[in-house]
Amino acid sequence: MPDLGTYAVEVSLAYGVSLLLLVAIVALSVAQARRTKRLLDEAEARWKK
Amino acid sequence: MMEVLLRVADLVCARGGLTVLEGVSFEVSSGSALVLRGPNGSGKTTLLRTLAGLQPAVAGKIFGTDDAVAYAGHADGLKGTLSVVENLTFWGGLFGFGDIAEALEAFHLNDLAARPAQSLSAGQKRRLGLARMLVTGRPIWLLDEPTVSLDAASVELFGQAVRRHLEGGGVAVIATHIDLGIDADVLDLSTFRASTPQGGVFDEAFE
Amino acid sequence: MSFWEYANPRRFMAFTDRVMGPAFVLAAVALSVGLVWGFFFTPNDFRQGSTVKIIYLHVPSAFMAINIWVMMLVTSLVWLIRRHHVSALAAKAAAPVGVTMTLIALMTGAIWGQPMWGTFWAWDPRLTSFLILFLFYLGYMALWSAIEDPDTAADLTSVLCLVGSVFAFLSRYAVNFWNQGLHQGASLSMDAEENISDVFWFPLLVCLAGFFFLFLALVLMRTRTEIRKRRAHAITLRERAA
Amino acid sequence: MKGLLIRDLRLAIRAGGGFGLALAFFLIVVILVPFGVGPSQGVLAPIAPGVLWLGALLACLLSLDRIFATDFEDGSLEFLATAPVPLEGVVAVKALAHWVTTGLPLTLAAPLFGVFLNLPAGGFGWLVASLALGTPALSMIGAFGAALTVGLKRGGLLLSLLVLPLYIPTLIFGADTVRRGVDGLDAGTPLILMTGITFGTVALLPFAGAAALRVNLR
Repeated sequence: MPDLGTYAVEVSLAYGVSLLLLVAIVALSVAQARRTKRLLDEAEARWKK
Repeated sequence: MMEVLLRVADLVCARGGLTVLEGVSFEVSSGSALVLRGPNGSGKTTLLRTLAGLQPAVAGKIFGTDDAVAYAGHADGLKGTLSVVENLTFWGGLFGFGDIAEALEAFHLNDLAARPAQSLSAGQKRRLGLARMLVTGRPIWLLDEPTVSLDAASVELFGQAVRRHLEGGGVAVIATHIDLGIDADVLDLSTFRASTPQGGVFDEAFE
Repeated sequence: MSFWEYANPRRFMAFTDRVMGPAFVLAAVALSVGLVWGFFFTPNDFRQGSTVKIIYLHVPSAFMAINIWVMMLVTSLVWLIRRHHVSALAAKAAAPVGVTMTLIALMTGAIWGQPMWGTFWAWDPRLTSFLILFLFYLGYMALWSAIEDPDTAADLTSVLCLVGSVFAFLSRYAVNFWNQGLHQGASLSMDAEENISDVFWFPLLVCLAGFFFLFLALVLMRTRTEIRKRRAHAITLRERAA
Repeated sequence: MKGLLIRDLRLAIRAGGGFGLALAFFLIVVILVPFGVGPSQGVLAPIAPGVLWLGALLACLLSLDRIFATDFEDGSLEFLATAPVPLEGVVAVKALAHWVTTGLPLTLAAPLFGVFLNLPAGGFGWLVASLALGTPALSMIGAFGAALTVGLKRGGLLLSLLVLPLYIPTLIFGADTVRRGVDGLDAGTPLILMTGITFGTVALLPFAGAAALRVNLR
């Protein structure tokens, strides 16, 4: 582990929250993509019948 | 042959992204009227708004409507705190058409002239709303269900006003279900219902 | 096959099917390599100590926050001029990613500046302009969600994006003018990357690439989701009409 | 177009709310500040320029959503759209009518309210000048925002979220003009910059506003 010195808390906080936000936006996008795809497949199935 | 004031060639209109009418073509020559018929939702209002230029047509051509149209929708466009005269004078001034006496006379509004519009009954407000058409001096009238909340006497008044407008060489396209006592050819919009109402680009399936 | 062919949803979906996977992989690789390299294998700065490591997050996210708004501006123009639905939906899809990048930039900037300013927020002109950009993103997304009809929403948000860009630009310089009065500029100005030696520079470039590919992958996925939403919406409309 | 302005002003007077509402709100905001930050002159004087400008800005914001909403609801906007009058002109006249009923009275009343906040003597002239040249921009940007959100549900709330960020440059330069005027520094620069923004908005935003109106009338 690198010697973060006196600002260890700040640097790790910055990295922690940033990665959290990145993971959040990716997770949100993937979830929305899946839900919409499912809804579309259902709608198309209904429409083709 | 009377001069054709309004011509529409295979017009396509949409509402909320869905095509409602397609292939609409007709001509209205000066001095004649056209009544639009069809069940609710068949696109009467959509067609009138497209003719009035409030809504762009999806396809097709409209001739004769630039600066020549007066459109009366369901709302009367009146300001409650202004008097009858003030309302009419405002609209007259905006359309560059001076006298409002003829409009007041045509709809028997003379005795209500000084009253604020908010104190009028629904029927009187509707008469004032229609009186606005006279004040615009525009040849083409587009009227959407004009006789709503009008009693028989007022409907007769309205019929006379339209007849006088036609005699003066004007044109009227009216969406209505009741007979106005004027000879007008009828256009049934259900014949122009969009066969497969496409939603445009998002229509083909691509899964 | 001109570029505008991809404006057709069907072709866009087919094309992005092949591109999205690799984009995510590239993003993951570049991000992990860049961040690990920057975090573990670069020395601390003699003046700032280890807080210099924050540039690997702050500079790329700040860079992306601004450029995503520019991308939204371009796609809004394309929608207004050529009426390509995919372009308007791409703008709508990019906004949440832009807001996330702005948040990261704000947060890392505040933490990075803290040792120097003594407080987490000292209204530094550059950071403040990101706060303003954040407000513009919020307004843009709020307008999208407030309108039902998709075409009306696309038109109005495009107009807002155009006008908003002019005012965002004006705010950027108004903030500089306004802050001169308070205290002289921060000793280490935010655009530290000018005076960065090579050892910091390369990992930063890799991180920048990582953030860019992440944005690309996310906006492609979100645009596809918007297209599917529009498709489902079109179907329900036709069911109601039939 | 003149007829439209006269009609709107007459409506504002008849409705009674027009002039008084914005002024009353501005007065209340200014009076509330000392209760919040304490009455001591040492505290009030330095923040007086900013508070006066913020009060004027929020007072303008208050009456924005009525600019097009009433005409949209009663059908006048549709009739205006088919009238031989450019929609851009309608947006400009509506902004002007809003300015006359809110911006102008605020500018005239500001010095009086400045007294409440112990605004130093040097600031009064600059306060009136900056408000006189700045509030037209607030009305024009507001009219654009109103055109964007006319017809939307909960449009009023959304309107402030859209319009406030657009007010930032005008607010910064306006308040800075008064602050520099108070300190005796050269207040001309921020005033000129703000006036430039005002001319820019008055010249360009009617087109954006008209485009938004056309979309909302569809």
